[in-house]
Amino acid sequence: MDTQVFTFIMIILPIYLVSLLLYLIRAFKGPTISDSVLSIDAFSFAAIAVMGILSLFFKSLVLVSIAILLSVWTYALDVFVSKYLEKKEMGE
Amino acid sequence: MIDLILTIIGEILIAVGVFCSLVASIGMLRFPNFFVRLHAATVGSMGGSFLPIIGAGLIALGSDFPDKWMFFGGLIVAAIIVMLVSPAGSHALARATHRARVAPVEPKVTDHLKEDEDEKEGEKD
Amino acid sequence: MNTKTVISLLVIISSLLAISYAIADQATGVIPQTGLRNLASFYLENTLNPSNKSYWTASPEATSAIVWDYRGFDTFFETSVFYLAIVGCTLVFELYEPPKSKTTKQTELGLTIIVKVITKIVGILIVCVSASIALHGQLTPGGGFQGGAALAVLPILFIITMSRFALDRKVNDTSMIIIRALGLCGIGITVILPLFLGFITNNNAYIIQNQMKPDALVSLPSTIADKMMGGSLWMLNVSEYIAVGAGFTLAFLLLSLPERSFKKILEEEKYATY
Amino acid sequence: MPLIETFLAAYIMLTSVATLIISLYGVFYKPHLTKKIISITIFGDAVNIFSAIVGFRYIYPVAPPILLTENPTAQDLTNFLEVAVDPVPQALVLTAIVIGMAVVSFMVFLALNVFRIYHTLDTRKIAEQRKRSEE
Repeated sequence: MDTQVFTFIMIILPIYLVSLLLYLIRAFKGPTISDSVLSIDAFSFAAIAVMGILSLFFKSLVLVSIAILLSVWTYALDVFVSKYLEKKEMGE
Repeated sequence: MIDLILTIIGEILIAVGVFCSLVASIGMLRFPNFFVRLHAATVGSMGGSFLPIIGAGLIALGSDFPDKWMFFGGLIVAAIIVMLVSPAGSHALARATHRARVAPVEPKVTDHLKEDEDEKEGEKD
Repeated sequence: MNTKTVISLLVIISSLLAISYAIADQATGVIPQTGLRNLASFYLENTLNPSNKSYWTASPEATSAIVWDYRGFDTFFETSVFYLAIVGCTLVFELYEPPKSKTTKQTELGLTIIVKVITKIVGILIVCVSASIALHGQLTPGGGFQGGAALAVLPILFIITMSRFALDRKVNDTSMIIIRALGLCGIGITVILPLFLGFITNNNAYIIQNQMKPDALVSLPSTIADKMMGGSLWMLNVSEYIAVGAGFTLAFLLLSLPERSFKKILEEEKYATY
Repeated sequence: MPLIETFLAAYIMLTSVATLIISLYGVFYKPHLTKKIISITIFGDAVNIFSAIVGFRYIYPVAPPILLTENPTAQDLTNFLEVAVDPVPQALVLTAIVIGMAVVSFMVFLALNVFRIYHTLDTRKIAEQRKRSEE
């Protein structure tokens, strides 16, 4: 891979870090529980994108499989919290 | 030639994704309540995560990795899971928040979901 | 300040001092280290060494080789510990009659239909990804534990979106404990398999042996159709994948029991004993 | 060895030891049983990170302990030994994670039973209730 893509990734990553930081501020501030869960959601999807880009940077396949698992866990978090808010009982 | 085109398309997709992610995070911080922040979350998950992962897959396809097809396949699977999962998760969260009445439904004209629930509760009593 | 506070403060400070002294005295080796320890270089050198096959495991991944071959007994008993913990959980939550659902309507169980359909689609993907993680355990990072832990997302999602009562006919406590026991039996059979082979071919053999040793000339097939399978590693990985996935499913099924079934039992016990 | 790598190694060691001590504080001083269980999981994770750091090598081309060639020659093996990290702590961490998971799940089940009997998980309130029932 040529150096042009590397420099592009080096420019891209700090902007992603800034947006991750802003998501985290909302996650800590969030007045209700849904706000923090929503921002943690967006945070993990952005982290998945960062993992995909970093896997190009390091040329390793390990981060890709971790990204797939992280997206599924994020969905599990969503569903958990929404079930708790809706029924207060996990099995029903 | 085709490698160069794939790399450029991938870089454009990643640049669009970075813009969307930054805009979504600013919106997440500045919007007033939960139901308005859902819009920002959609921009962040679809524009800020789905597009750059596909762009990264295209860049991997256009480069000279030893196992670039595995890169491409893994990244496309990740993108498809993100595309399926993020709207369903937001939908479940929004519905649960509305039914638990934790966040105010602030800029509203009518609220059909609340009317339906009230009707159902009236039937039970 | 009472005695309990003093004792806990003493424990915390003494553990801090002990760890600091151990690191400063190089109990963990020279840190930051640049070389390899002798044991590590032995494992790395022998895990896939075609020129010297006396201690090899026929697996390119050294971690899987250590987990299931060089230190196989550790992992075997550790799997038993996990099994016993799950059995203890079921004994803690013993129920004489399974709880019934309040409503029989399918639409009132669980979450909305959008979430249900998406969960079914994602479930297929989860099974594929976790099976690939478990089956590639001898080639890439991964293995039975990791695949089983990835598969454990599936019961969480299904219990929560479809509700426990919609799945109850096929996926219940008894069937999960049977599948868990089947996985453990698979591990046990793979452990004893070299003894049978040695008995048939009239050779010396050890328990949990994988490839031939200098004094035990029994070896399981290292390649199947020109693919590295690592002898017994893939069988152990698949059994462990089934066992861990079923164990997690059982734990989540028990944790999602509704509270009202326990309230009744506890009230009955209160009036019976006191 | 460059200075920055020594600094990084010392930093990682110190933070993992600090996490250990803070989680011990949580186990001893937090009255709520859920927080005690969370502290125990943090304790286990800190120990696992610590032992994974012990096996790491601070050299530039560093690789996971996986051979990428199917029929390695002697030259391949010596190259592999120069870059690969120590696999022993990784294998021990792998088993430790599963045992910690079993212990934590059993503790969660016991805590749930405690909640069903006393309707609280705060140890101070549980002690009060026990004292009252004895009287």
